[in-house]
Amino acid sequence: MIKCGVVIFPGSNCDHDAYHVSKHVMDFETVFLWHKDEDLKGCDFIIIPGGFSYGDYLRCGAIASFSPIMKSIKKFAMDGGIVIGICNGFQILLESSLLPGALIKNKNLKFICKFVDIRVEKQDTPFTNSCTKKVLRIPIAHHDGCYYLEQSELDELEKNGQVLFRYSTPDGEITEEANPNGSLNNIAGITNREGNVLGMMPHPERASELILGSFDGKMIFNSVYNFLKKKGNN
Amino acid sequence: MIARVYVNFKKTILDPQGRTIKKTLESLGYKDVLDVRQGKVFTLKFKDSLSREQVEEIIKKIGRDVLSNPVIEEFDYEVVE
Amino acid sequence: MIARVYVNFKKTILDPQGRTIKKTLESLGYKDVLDVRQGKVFTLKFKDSLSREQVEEIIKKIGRDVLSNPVIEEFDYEVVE
Amino acid sequence: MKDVKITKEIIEQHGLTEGEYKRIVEILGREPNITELGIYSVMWSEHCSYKSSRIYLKRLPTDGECVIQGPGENAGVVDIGFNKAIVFKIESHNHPSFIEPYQGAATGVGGIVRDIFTMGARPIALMNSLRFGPLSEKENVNIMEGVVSGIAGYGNCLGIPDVGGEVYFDKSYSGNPLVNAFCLGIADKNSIFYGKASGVGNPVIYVGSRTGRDGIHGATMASSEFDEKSEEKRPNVQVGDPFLEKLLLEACLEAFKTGYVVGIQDMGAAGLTCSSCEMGSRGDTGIMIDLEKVPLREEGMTPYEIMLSESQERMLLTVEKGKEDEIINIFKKWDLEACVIGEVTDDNNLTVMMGSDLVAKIPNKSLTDECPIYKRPVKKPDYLDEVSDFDPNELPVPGDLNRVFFDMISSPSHSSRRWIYEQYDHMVRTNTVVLPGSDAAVLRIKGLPIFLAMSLDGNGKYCHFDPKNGGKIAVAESCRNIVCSGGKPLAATNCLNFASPENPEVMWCFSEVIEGMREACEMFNTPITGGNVSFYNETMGEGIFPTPVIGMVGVVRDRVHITTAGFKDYGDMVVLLGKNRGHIGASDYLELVFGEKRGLSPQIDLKEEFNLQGALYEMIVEGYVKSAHDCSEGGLAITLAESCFLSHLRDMGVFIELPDDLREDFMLFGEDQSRVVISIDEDDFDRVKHIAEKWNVPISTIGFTTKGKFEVKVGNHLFLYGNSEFLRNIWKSALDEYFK
Ligand SMILES: Nc1ncnc2c1ncn2[C@@H]1O[C@H](COP(=O)(O)OP(=O)(O)O)[C@@H](O)[C@H]1O
Ligand SMILES: [Mg+2]
Repeated sequence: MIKCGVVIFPGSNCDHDAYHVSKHVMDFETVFLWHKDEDLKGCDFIIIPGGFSYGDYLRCGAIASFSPIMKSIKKFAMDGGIVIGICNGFQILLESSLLPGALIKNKNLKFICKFVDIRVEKQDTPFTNSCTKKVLRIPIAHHDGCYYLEQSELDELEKNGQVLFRYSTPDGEITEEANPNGSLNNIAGITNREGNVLGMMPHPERASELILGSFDGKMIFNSVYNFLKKKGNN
Repeated sequence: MIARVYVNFKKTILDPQGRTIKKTLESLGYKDVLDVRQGKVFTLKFKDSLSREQVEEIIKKIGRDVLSNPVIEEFDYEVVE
Repeated sequence: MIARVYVNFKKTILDPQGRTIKKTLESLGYKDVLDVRQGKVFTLKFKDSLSREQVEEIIKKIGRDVLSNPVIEEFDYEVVE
Repeated sequence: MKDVKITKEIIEQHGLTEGEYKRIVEILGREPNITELGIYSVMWSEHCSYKSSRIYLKRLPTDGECVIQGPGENAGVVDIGFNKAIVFKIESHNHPSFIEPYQGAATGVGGIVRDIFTMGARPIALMNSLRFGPLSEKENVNIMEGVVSGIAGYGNCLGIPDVGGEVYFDKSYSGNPLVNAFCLGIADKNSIFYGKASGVGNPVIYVGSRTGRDGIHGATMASSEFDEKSEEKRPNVQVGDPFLEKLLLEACLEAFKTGYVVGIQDMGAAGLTCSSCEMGSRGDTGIMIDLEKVPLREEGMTPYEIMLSESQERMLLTVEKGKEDEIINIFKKWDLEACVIGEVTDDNNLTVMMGSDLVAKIPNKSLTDECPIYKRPVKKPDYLDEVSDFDPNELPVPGDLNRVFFDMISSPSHSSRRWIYEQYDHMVRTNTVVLPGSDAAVLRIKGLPIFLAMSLDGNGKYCHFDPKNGGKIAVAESCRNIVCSGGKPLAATNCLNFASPENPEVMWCFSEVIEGMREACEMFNTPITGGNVSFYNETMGEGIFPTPVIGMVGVVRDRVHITTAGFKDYGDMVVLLGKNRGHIGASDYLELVFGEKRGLSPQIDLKEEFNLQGALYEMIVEGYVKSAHDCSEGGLAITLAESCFLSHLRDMGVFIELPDDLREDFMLFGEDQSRVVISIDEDDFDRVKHIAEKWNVPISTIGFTTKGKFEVKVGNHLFLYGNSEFLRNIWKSALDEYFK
């Protein structure tokens, strides 16, 4: 059985949502991981959930990146462990340098909560191998989601195929109007170079049950399941 | 001892808040303001027993490691009193 | 001409960000930092043709009316160059 | 400070009357000192004591089978079966939001959320009801922008979805914005906590933010009108720390699980004073606290300041003796400060020490239950005698009704509220099944088969032009919104926003509104479990419309009952339930086209409304209703438009033919009550008709949904027409234009 760990920082608020999907929708063995601990409890897969860790004070995700649990997660990631950072979790991964770049304020300077469409850029990854659709409908809910990286590094990121999701129209077109927050190249989610760490602004855990209007997000968790199963982890 | 640490976006980064304020000023008739950038200022109070050098040393560390994000920001400081 | 306007919470007003940063520094071992307050700094660029007095006059107005919220904040400025 | 002499001026500054002061001296058997005077002044302020409203509030029905806790506690508690209870309440933060829109609204959310988790419930939903002056004035735009981002800033950080609300614009709210925040939580029925101090000798624990000089006299401020001097009151604004509140929330819920918490109350208005005397009073005990033990943010604070501070994010707990360390450790785990500051006593006093000095000793109940109560003079306002003189038939019919319609859907009053609710995280906790935009929000409760529906409603203009009828409509409409969503109304909370109670005309309206609410609540069997009164909403003698806001909660029994306002498929039959009367008095149409606020508001017949809701509910349960949306402001035209715009199909349209037995503009924009537009499969019409007839509800087929065009005829004439997608885009983004 696959074991998933959901990290709780002070101010995390999508922790229960991630736990719910992992445990009740995906049927993974699921545990919470406390930020002050270093023990990852033998998890195969870590979710850093959304929310406002430390109130988003200083910079989103900054203070959380200093926590004991992040030390262990860094090590886990270096060893090829699967990590997903969602929204604030993405910000934490950036502040921890597990992923390149930064997220700054949305171009309209407001919090935005709504469903958006994101295009899947690559199918052969631990996070997208079971995406049966090219464009996923998943909500965003953030104030600081505008992805930024210096041009040369951005080119590198693109060249390496590290961009996994882009804001698009429902038909998969990449347009300015489809970009809710001003992210460079419409970037909604990226992986590290090795491809085992994903950071994304949209919330797949909010779109994993039909009753919530979309279950496209579940394809991402399904992909992780397939990947880990093939790896022989169960 | 009291010191201030200033954190600003790097010049190459578009500063959406600064731009919005610039626009507001313009619409209010302040046409002589050519550019606005918004940054953060941290006012830090240190133990009095520290020397100026010690304070600067600490600031250099926390300025880089904690108070700014080198991917997008740069920092600067001054010891005030 | 370039000027900086500093906007901070009034002394008596709670500064939750500053408080949280202070705690973080403490937990990272920076025990010599006794207090942190977080504010904003605006860097304004003015038309070169303006005199220093003119710049100060503008700043005094926009500092109060636009850049700060007098109910909870106070501002301060310096002409840099 | 201790030696401050109590003069006439000081008594007056504290908002106490001569008579009230005399009473204090009587109760104490001596002159109060300044700290005691301060304590009395806040507890006897209108805001805390409800001294002008109590006698009227008693008239509201508060009992019902489902009610576990009615008014009097931090929030009402209602049984929803399955061993679960919901805890909810609404509260105003009007005055602070005018002074500092962002922080005022933010701390309003913070306060109501504390009221909910104090009771042992996990907050799962927020809603907000807002009133602003017209957006044609920049100041109102700024206030609205600040208020909305303040609500967003606080609620989003806490991770409680803000799932709905309402907003109105009117001149009477210029300088008097209303910000009412609603919160609902869920708890195990058997572990509800109360604000009671019991068990003599039990320690009293202070938790949360340190006490600073913020908001001293906030409660007395909320009880006086604004004048030029309010500028001076400004330094007392409180800044909220939603992060700290989130920690408090999690820590308190964890502490409750130990079973050692005896009583708990948050420190809201009147801070430490209010929480300590109310807990003692409810528990029939006393509380002794030592101010030297209270964590302070500033140096040199006096007992007066500490007792009256309204610093946010603080709680007071009483716990079992000997278990204090276990509780304190839980708070420490969440990086919170907690310490013992006193204990429960048996003398029914609030005793305040500063180290070994006694600084105040006051009988508890004299601050709470036994505060002064007033029966203020009432007088029916003169203008009400003239409202019915209005003959709408004298108004000319506008040449271009399509233009009127277009202006309406692009006006702040009738355009989409998307600009507001997109700033709120309305999906966090993954329970929001019906997102904002429809008549009521619907939430699932993980693990239970039932769903919760909730809605906020209240039309101040209707109340202004007929207070009693307006009170009825507020309740009826909120119930109707629940039924349109597939639920059965269960219970309600209310926030009563009025001008000065010292004005007899205001008090008369207050009394009438309550009477209307009472009748309606009885008709729909929806007890009121709590709420809030906000008086003195006036600036320079100009008062707001009498504005009750009802927060209604209902239960949807089955997933398949969930119904939304948007049309579902092209070619469905559009059916109107209820009768068109063409009532145009006090309508938005009248105001928009003729610039007039006049006439009696639309009358409601509660029995007729009851039947309508009964019929609609039965149709929904039988599975015939594909969409349902009620008629409210803007009339049929707006209802039909919204059902198109809210469809998941962007080019959803309608072809409608209305009878010409009424003047066309009255038919299209009249605001008659007790009407709902539903869409059904044509094949179901006979069965739907049968149900309507059984309930004695008028029913008529008015058209069909179509693809691409919005078309409404009255008689043979096509009055409203346009490309649906185009209209929808106008409607969707009209509000944004004001904030660019
Ligand atoms: N202040 C607000 N915050 C969040 N949602 C709001 C607000 N105002 C209105 N809404 C949402 O917009 C929709 C339309 O509101 P309204 O016209 O008041 O509905 P109704 O007339 O059915 O009561 C509702 O879903 C409501 O919840
Ligand atoms: Mg409605």
